[in-house]
Amino acid sequence: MKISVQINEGPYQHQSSDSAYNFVKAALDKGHDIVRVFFYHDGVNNGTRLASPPQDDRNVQQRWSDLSKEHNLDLVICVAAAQRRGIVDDGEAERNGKDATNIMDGFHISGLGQLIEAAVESDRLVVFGD
Amino acid sequence: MKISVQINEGPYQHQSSDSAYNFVKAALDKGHDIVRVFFYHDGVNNGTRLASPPQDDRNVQQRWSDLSKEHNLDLVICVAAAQRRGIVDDGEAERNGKDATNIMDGFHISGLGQLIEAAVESDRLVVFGD
Amino acid sequence: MLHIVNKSPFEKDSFTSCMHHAAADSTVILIEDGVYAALKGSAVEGDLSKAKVVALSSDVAARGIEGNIADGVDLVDYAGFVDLVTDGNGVQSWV
Amino acid sequence: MLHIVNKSPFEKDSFTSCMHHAAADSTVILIEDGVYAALKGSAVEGDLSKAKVVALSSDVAARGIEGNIADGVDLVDYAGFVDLVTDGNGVQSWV
Amino acid sequence: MAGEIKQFLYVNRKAPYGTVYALESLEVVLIGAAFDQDVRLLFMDDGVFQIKKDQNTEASGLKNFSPTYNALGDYDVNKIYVSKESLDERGLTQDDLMPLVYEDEDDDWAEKSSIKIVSADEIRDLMEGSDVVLSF
Amino acid sequence: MAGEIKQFLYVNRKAPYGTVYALESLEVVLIGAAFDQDVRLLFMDDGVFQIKKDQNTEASGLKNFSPTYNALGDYDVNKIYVSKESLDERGLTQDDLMPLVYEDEDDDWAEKSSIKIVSADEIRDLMEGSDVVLSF
Repeated sequence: MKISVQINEGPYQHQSSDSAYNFVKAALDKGHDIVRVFFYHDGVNNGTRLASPPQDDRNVQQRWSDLSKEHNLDLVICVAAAQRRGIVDDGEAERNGKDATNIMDGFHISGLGQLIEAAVESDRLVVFGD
Repeated sequence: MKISVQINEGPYQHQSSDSAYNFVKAALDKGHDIVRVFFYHDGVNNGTRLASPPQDDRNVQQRWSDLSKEHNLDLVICVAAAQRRGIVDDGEAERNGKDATNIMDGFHISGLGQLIEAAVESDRLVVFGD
Repeated sequence: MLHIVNKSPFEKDSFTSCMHHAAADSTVILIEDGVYAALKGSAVEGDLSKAKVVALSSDVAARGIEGNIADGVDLVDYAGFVDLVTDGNGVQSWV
Repeated sequence: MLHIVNKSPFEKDSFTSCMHHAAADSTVILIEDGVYAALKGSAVEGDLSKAKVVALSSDVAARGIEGNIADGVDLVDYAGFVDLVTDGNGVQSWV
Repeated sequence: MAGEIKQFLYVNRKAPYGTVYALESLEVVLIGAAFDQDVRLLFMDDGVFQIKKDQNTEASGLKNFSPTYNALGDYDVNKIYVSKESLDERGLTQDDLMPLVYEDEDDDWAEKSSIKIVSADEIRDLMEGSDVVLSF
Repeated sequence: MAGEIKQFLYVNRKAPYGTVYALESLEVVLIGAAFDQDVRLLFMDDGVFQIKKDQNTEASGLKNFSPTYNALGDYDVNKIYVSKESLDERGLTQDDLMPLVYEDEDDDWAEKSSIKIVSADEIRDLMEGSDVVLSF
């Protein structure tokens, strides 16, 4: 079955990113097709490569990147939400005159239409939030 | 009177940073001494210089930086919380092998002891959170 | 319809609102802090009979309440969570 | 003691818990979504008599409820909020 | 999938300003209106506060996005449901809400109210009849 | 200010794991223990879940930080108050909590419980008697 996932909260502060990650892994294990993982609201903060969480804890941001490579996952960060919160790729840095980027490998920034499209094209959209 | 402020949430997602900013401005206007503004939990995300919020909205992150310059405010970001979430200055980038920084001018990263010290040295500690 | 509740019923209104609006033949899965709604002898235990309620086993274990779960609430793992999402005719999160 | 409540009493438990635990001679200031606790004719209006309750005027105005505030709840601006913090003997946020 | 029309339901349960969900949910609705789907908006629990009239953010420094709800009719988003129980619990009536309207092209562009006050049973039916539920 | 002893009260009202506040609050308590202040911890509302016994995060992938509460006694943090009403409402008793203890240096290092179950009135007095209230 085609499934998309929306994540509304950032890493660590809320469990939503952890829950979504475990859910996506279990869905992949069952052979389902994950159409897209859409990061909205503070969820965009999952896409930073600048975090260094404690060694004895999970690395929420890195796990998504790794899972994306392993399963060719489409991890989309909402551009409007990212601009408010400071998640930046090369294109955004150039457009907005920023001197650095912080996006993690495997994530890409795109528009809200990607969320609607995922909802239309998937059999299920599962929202993880606060 | 000596006042310190703690902010537990990031910009835009919650109003806490807005409320704290308005409170600090009003306290300064009344001649009170703001000992420290301590950014904890997702509050550390107020300290990024990479955001580009919409032109018709307030710039939450930039406002803190500007207020800090105007009043020589001590804006402290908790290092442990910042490491989980990816707020990085030059020292943290070097220590953790990161290829970029995103901290905003006027903020600095330090330990949790700065929160306790502020609480001890201030007459009031006001917490703004979720 | 599968309803997902992720907040404690003592802290937020999502569980109460969900149980008030869910169809009697729907399933409610409690995840994250939502699993506290499954506590035996709690002030909200009466709501559990309004629909079929299950709780995510890993979140129940994390919170140490495996021995405190009300009768009639089944535990499912993430694979079971996925099955509940793909079964039935839709899913709604009470965020 | 000044108590600060910033969440809607319909969504979260902080207002109810605050009013249950605050001393009768303390002041409670409603800010952010907490101002909804001051609504006239709401299901929680009865709690307003348990302590002195004020609401932050800018948050009341933002939410368009200036005409819906219960009798006895005074509005203060941020300058008044600062005065409430520095008066009295301490401050507690019900985050 | 092209051409398939799905029943979208946006469930708005959160107050505006205290958190960003109401604002960023509205941004989704506006973008989503460009897709040819059947869109319904439900305001329940604290979500009913999103369409309270008289919002004025001047003194707060926040952005007042409430006028945008008035534009929903122009985007063909005109099925707006509001929980009666949620209004009652908050001491509100429909008179406290913004008068959201649309022009009915099937009725000589007559201006009609987009708002329908609904019971808990009607909310249940709305949810059960949806293909996609977006929760904010 | 040097030498002044303040009454610190940590008010813990949130459940663990669903949000990070409990974990990061505990980090503040541990750092704060190095300052010579009078420290009290209050667990009320969903905060009582923080010290529920038998926490096991293995299957969730989360970090189990509950063992750290056992170390509080070693940091001279041994005034731990728990709301009776909050336990009751959740169907819990003190037997459901971790047996947090400390060694009393004034009583030949006898092991004693750090936990005191308190009423709403006692919570009111705790709050009113505090110089600094840190809320998580």
